[in-house]
Amino acid sequence: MEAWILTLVTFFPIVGVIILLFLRKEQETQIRWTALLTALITFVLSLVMLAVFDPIDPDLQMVVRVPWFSIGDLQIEFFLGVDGLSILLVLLTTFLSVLAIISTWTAIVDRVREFMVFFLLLEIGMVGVFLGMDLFLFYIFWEFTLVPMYFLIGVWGGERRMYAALKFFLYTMAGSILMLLAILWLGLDAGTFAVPDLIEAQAIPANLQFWLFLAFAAAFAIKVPMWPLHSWLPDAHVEAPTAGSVILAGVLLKMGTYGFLRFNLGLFPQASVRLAPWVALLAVIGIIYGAAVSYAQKDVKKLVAYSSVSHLGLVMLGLFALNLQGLQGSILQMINHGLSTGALFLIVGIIYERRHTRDMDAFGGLWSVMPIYAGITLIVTLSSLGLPGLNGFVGEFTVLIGAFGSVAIGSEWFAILAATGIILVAIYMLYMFQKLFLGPLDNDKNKRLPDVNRREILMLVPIVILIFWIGLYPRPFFGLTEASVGKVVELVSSAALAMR
Amino acid sequence: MTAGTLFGLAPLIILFPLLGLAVNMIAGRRIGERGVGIVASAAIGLAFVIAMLQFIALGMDPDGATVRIAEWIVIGQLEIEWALQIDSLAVTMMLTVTGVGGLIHIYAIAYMHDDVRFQGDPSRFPRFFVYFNLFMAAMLILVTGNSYLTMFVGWEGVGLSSYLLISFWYEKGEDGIGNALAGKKAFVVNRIGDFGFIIAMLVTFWFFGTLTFEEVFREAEVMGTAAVGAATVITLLLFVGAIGKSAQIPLFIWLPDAMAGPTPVSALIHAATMVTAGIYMLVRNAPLLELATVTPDIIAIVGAATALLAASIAVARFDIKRVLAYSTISQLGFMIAAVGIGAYVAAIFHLVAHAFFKALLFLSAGSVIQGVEHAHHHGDSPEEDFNPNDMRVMGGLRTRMKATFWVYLMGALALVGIPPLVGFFSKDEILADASLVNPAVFWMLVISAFLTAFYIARQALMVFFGKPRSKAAEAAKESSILMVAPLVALAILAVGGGLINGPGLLPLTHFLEETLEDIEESEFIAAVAIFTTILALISIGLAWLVYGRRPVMSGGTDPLQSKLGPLWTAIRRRWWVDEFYDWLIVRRYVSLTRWLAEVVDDRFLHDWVHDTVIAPSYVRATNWLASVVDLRLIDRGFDGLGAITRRGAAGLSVLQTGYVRNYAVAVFIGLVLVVSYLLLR
Amino acid sequence: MTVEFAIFLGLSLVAVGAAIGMLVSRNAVYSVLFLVIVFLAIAVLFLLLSAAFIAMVQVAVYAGAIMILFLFVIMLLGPEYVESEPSHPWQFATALVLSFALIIQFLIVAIVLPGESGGDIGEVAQGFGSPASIGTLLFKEYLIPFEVASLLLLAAMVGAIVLTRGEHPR
Amino acid sequence: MSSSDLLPALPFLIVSIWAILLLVFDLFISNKGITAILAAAGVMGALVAAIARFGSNQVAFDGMIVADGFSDYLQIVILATALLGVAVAYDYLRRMDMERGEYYTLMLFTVAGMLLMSLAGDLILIFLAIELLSLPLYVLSGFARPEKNSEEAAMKYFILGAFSSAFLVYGIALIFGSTGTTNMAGVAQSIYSNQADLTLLIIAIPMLLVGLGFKVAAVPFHMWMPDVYQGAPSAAVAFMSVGAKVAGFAALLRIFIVALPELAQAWGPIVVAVSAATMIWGNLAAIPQSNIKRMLAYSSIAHAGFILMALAAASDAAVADKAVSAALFYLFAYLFSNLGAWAVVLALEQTEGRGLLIEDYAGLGRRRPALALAMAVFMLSLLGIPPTVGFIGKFLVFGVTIEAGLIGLAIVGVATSLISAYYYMRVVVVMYMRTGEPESRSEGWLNRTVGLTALATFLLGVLPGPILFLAANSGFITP
Amino acid sequence: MIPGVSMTHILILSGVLFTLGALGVLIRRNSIVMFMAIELMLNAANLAFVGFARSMEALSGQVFVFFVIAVAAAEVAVGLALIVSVYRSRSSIDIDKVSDLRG
Repeated sequence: MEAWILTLVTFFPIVGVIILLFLRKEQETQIRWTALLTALITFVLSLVMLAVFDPIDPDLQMVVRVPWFSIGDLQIEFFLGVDGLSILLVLLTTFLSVLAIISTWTAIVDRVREFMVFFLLLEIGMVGVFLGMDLFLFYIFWEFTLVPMYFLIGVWGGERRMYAALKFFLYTMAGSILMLLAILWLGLDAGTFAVPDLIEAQAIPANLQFWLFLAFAAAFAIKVPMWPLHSWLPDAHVEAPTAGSVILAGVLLKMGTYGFLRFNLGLFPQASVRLAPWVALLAVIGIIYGAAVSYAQKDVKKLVAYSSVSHLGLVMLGLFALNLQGLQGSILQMINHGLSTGALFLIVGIIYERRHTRDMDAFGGLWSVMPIYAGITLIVTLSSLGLPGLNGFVGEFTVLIGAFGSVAIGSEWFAILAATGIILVAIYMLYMFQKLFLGPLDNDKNKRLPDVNRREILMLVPIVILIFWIGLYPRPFFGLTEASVGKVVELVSSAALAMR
Repeated sequence: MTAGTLFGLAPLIILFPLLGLAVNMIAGRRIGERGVGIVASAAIGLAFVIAMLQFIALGMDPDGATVRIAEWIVIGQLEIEWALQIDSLAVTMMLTVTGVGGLIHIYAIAYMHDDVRFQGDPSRFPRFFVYFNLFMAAMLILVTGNSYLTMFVGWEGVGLSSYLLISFWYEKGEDGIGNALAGKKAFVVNRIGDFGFIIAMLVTFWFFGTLTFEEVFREAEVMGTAAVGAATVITLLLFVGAIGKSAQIPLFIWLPDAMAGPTPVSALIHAATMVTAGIYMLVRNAPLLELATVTPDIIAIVGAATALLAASIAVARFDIKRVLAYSTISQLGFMIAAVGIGAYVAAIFHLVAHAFFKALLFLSAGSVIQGVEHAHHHGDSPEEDFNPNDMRVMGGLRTRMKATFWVYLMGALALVGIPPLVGFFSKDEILADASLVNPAVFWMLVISAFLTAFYIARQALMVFFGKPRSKAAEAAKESSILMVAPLVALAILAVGGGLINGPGLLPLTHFLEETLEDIEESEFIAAVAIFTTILALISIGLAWLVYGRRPVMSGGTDPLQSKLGPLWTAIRRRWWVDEFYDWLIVRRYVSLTRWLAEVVDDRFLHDWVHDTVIAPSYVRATNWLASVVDLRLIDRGFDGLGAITRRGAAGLSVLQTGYVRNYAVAVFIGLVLVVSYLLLR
Repeated sequence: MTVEFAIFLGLSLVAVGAAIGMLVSRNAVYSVLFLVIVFLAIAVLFLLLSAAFIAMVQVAVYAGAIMILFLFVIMLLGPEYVESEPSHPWQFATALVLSFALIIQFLIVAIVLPGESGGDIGEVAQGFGSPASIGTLLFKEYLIPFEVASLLLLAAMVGAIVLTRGEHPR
Repeated sequence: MSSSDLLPALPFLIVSIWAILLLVFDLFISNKGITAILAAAGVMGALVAAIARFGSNQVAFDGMIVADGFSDYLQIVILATALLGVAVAYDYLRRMDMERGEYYTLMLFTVAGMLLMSLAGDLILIFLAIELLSLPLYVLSGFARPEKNSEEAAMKYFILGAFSSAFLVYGIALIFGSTGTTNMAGVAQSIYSNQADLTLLIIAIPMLLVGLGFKVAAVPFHMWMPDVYQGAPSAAVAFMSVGAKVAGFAALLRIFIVALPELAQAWGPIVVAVSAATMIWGNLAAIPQSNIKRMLAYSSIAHAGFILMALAAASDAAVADKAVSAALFYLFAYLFSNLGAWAVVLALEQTEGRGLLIEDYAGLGRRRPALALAMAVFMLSLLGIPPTVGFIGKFLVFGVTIEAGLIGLAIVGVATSLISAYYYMRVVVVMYMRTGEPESRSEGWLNRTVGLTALATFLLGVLPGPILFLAANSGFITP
Repeated sequence: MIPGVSMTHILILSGVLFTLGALGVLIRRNSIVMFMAIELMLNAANLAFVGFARSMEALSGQVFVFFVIAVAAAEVAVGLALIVSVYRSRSSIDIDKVSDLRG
């Protein structure tokens, strides 16, 4: 059984896809339910994985490792495995997928079947990215996620969807092909693509690490996106349908940070140590820049999109603090961002579905017509501006602690500058909340808006629960990651010692 | 019943408000206003009981205890848990908060009953008490937290609830958004302080390796002089936090706006409790302050300066609540200054005293306002733009609202510091210490004390004496008993509160000694006491000369205006601080973000880099721009596509002439090139 | 300068001259005739290089059959004067330049040609290049190419038919 | 020769004999559909023969025929292509009103030529094979006559083809002059033993490059391709776009790797340059195309560039074998993705060349979901996005390039394949994201072809193992 | 025995002829003449073959010439047929008129 779990978690959506292909496109209800059930079962399967997972063990677990095919003497394996670094992200993926599908219930009416097919394919790709432990396999999943996302944006997106879709495609592909070269080099050099073996070997000379690091970073930094490579993000987000944005912000961006965590830190520890200050610099710029730019937006979705730039800057800062607190914090922060930003996009989607505009000037005073909606939004907003007791703060604070004392980054000022983010984030988040919910209810179009219905509450409440849970008792989450993170930190610090 | 078990009950003090909050949130609409009020007040009442129990427990076991609930953030060396620290300082705060808070809750039941109707949305009644309980919970976390971080939870929590309560009538205020903006202002300004707090925590952790108070202080003690530098930095940063929360220079601007909240809010949050959190936090860190070098002086100066500035501004307010707001700021300045000069007990004592009389003043002000507003609403011809807060429309309420008048008087005298009221002892203690430690601070405080007496007298005269200056004022009636009862209770406290730390026995001092080691007993200096009292009386007399005989007409100018001239304008315009900030910071930031977003991001990164750097470099190679353009075209249809892209790709298309012989030439060229390469290598 | 060389030189001059003539003559018919001259000259060179059989084939197939075919086609289509100035400017110039370049390269290579392949041509065995020797070769080592050649001609035939036969009824 | 010599050449013999027979049968067959089926049968037979004899290395006809893994593998590819070629032509010819038996006969002739290309161990045979595959192709290009474009295509193809093969002949002549033999093994031998006269090769190698580069359309010998592909009947193009390329590479690889390995450092840089130029030119020029046939033509030029990367890598003796198998796999991948794409083109083509603009594909995603999906798969595969066979191909090619230390070339490769994303994805954009009412045919064999190729494109992307194994064990005989 | 005549001479001659042929293809617009030029190139090749065959006494060179001639014949068959059919539809043998496909 154990051996099968990961395979199932990754590929179960295929079942749904196949069923969908047999449904007639008129049977929209059945189609929706099939997709939803598929996602749900996948989520349950990932919970099984969680149950089997042993948090004490820092190494890969539930490993599936079978030879796939070989190129000459170079063996390529079908190699899945999960450890502390990835398990939370897998859970996040399966979890958000369910919610995202619920969100499409009434939002997607055109070509529902195709939508769901692409969505489930996307889920396969995302989970695969987090579980694939053979560089080749990883790369396949990595590239594969492009395609369905491309369609989700391009077919079901907004006005300039094709522009956004192609921009998204080209940007991300531009990064990943450089990574492909680096991957090839690694594989040919070491004779294997298996990540653990490569990490074990640590055979790459420092100066080469530098270039390979950059090659990988190219792919990941665009995905994250790190300043100044973020310009594809707002377009993609604004044009994408709600479900798309949720997944894009919730999971796809994390693929970038995860990549840094697993590959750059693991494979090129010395380069990581050397480059930490520079990454930190970009991260800090991103934090402040993103926060500042969000404040100037008129379009809610754009505001949230830029806020992602800011939040992920914090994640990157934590990663390259290269110490326990930093790493733990940034992993948790990935989850937090996934939850709260995901929720924010769901929320924007709800109002967009009702009013078909995202221009904040068109709203105001919604609180009195949609109190429940307002309440939930308030909680999510607070979580995203890092109110203690909610999830955002825990991640934020630990990351700051880590960054402040980080040897690798080498200066407290990065952390201090990053901390100014907590002021700026308050400014734009409250600005958004005020524009939407406070002030007089003067726009007639808003006077008779219905409050959130059962379905929408159903899809938001789980997130709210998690927001509180992580905020008040994050122990379980940290517990899952700490062993593996400890291992990474050891690795990096020993590399740092080797450099002196 | 042993102390241990009693301490074990401590978490309930937070739990009860949370319960009340939950009940009201879920069932608020069903159980009706009365129910909601009872639930909320009961929650606080029970909390008060718990606080008492803790007090008793401390009696049995003076060392107090740390009550652990669960671990929170544990990463490597970083170990933070949800835990309450029960010691005399915390308990003092618990008692004050729950006590005063409870009274205000009761008062609020009646007050809000009318208020929601005046504002025209009764459905919001439960929400108010939800927020109120939320605030209490947060405040109690703040005072009981055993580590910086847990304290910070409460710290931000009270900030949040203050935000929610200030913008409670979010559709009211200037152009319907005023209140919301006031709330946002409060939160953001506080965040600036929190920034300092967070950095302070970062430094603390990496210097002392822990964040719990006990351990940090133990470490600091062990290190002794080695920790001086760190202590200075940390306390300075913490003081930034205090500046934000306790509305000191330069961040006091948010507090007056905060008066947008309903009056009980002003009383509870922006007078009695939350704003004093900064003082509490500093006193909590007394051990570090003792070590630190520069910090105490800075704190003292800032505090005194604030006291002076705010008092001066208060003189020129016409809004009954704004006067009290600035008075609050100035009183907070007193406490901060006290902390600065090392008079921790005095600070706490004044904090408690202030909680009593300032709450009292606010609540009676509220009662006045509602009295007037009532009359206004039931009056035959309610004029437009009638502001029930404007003192110029009041007057002569002495006879119409007797109870209110008397309790208000008690409060006012307590504030002025007329013996034997509480204010006398508390303020005098501070002045006495100041006179010994730091003359500059002492004189600043004395002057502000003088001004205090003046403006409060001015208020009293304008509101209660002379003739009614509006129909509403004439028709004003005494408020309901439910509102008056708490007033009376507070009045008693304001009068007899002095006993808490009366000279001679100094119970509070001895009580706090358990927590704050080696604090010198502040001795009573008769000279100072007499001097200040006389000074106060003089200024009251002055006030009577100015306002007593010829009261200000409604909408009329203030007699002082002519006497003070430009000075008046300055204080009237609040020394232009708000304008300055608006000009210096707000506008700058807004334009900066605009610039970043529109110029840098949109035009530059988006269009310039993407469409001008990347794009043409592609064009040069691949007519990329054309492709972008034609992407945009895809929407409109491929009609223009062919043309545009062809134009772009002319570079290569031209070569593809369609003439066989040209192709042959290409082949030939290839051949010749390759041959020459081979010949030349 | 031996006799043979003189002959060689003469033939070369004829060949080259005729080739140039073919290029420049505006009338296609003249071009054909010039080309025939080239072929004949080359045929003689073949004889000189003791390739009797090939020389024969050259005359028969090339100068004979193929060229006649050309003539037929030209006659069929009518002697058309296609103005010879290039329709696009650079064509002619580039062509000349390139040709010069190539010739230069040929010269370089030919001059630096080392002795064993560049030196005088020696004697060969009797019957070298005789039909018999070629024939045996064709039907032994070169059987497959031979068959392929036949296949090729067949394919060409079919192709020619497909291309020339009257319009397919539509 | 002996009877044992016949076996290695069996597939070739079957096809050529069958071609002659079919020529005769065709006279008596009125329903040309039957001719098609017969042709397919012949090809099938040859395919069986090829598969049957896979893995046994033999040299026959005094080294004229070299039947090794390499040739067997390519024969299978070619024959598979031929089968699909017949399948796509079946209804197309009828629809386009150009159904004649000769089409299939000529196809069999070129197939014979292609097979011979892969088998040839002697330059003479290479030359003849090229002609044998080219002449019928010229005719097939003009098969739609008197349709002007078709004739023009044939004309251009012919003139340039003859021109370049003249270069080839001269190149062979010089090789002969330098080494005294035309047998590749012999050539290698004499170069190895320093009996060869290298100066002659200075001109010989470029001339060979011209002759063969023309067939595989390597820059700058590629310019015929867009015009020909646009003008020629799509069915013929579908077939030759793969077949001719495969044959061309068969010769190219064999000559350079078997006959001239000693001179690798001489031709290596040239191939690098040519391959880079080909990738850049092909991918750039494809972008502005609005006619899908032209676009695919340029794309196939670009792919020639990618395969040439492998040849360039092969100039490093250490990775030569890997490089060859990479190229072989790439050809297989190319077969399915490209032929499939062309099949879709056929499905949308209307008479008088309508339905060939990319914009005519608007709304295909709604109208023919399956067809559009297949097209998307082909596009992704040509672009090299996993999990398609195209990605594996690129992966291998880049791999060997890097292993040979040609990082620069590899970077050009990835950069250009990024550029290619633009025009491939544009087709997808149009199909799915624009509304329109495309006219399209749904014909049995066409649909089956599309389905089969799409399936293969995907499955081989997921499980490339078998083919990889085949390709890895399809080396040359090392004499 | 042909004293005085070296392989070099022959090579130069054939090279010149070959180049002239190529030149012809480039500069003539009359498709038939272009075609003839190609024949000339082939002949140049043949000359080289025969020369090499003679100089190194390898008969296979001459055999090769045989095949080249055969191929030439085949090409001519197809080529002329093409020219004819093009002439039918365009009533011209000017190659530059055959240039509709471009871009």
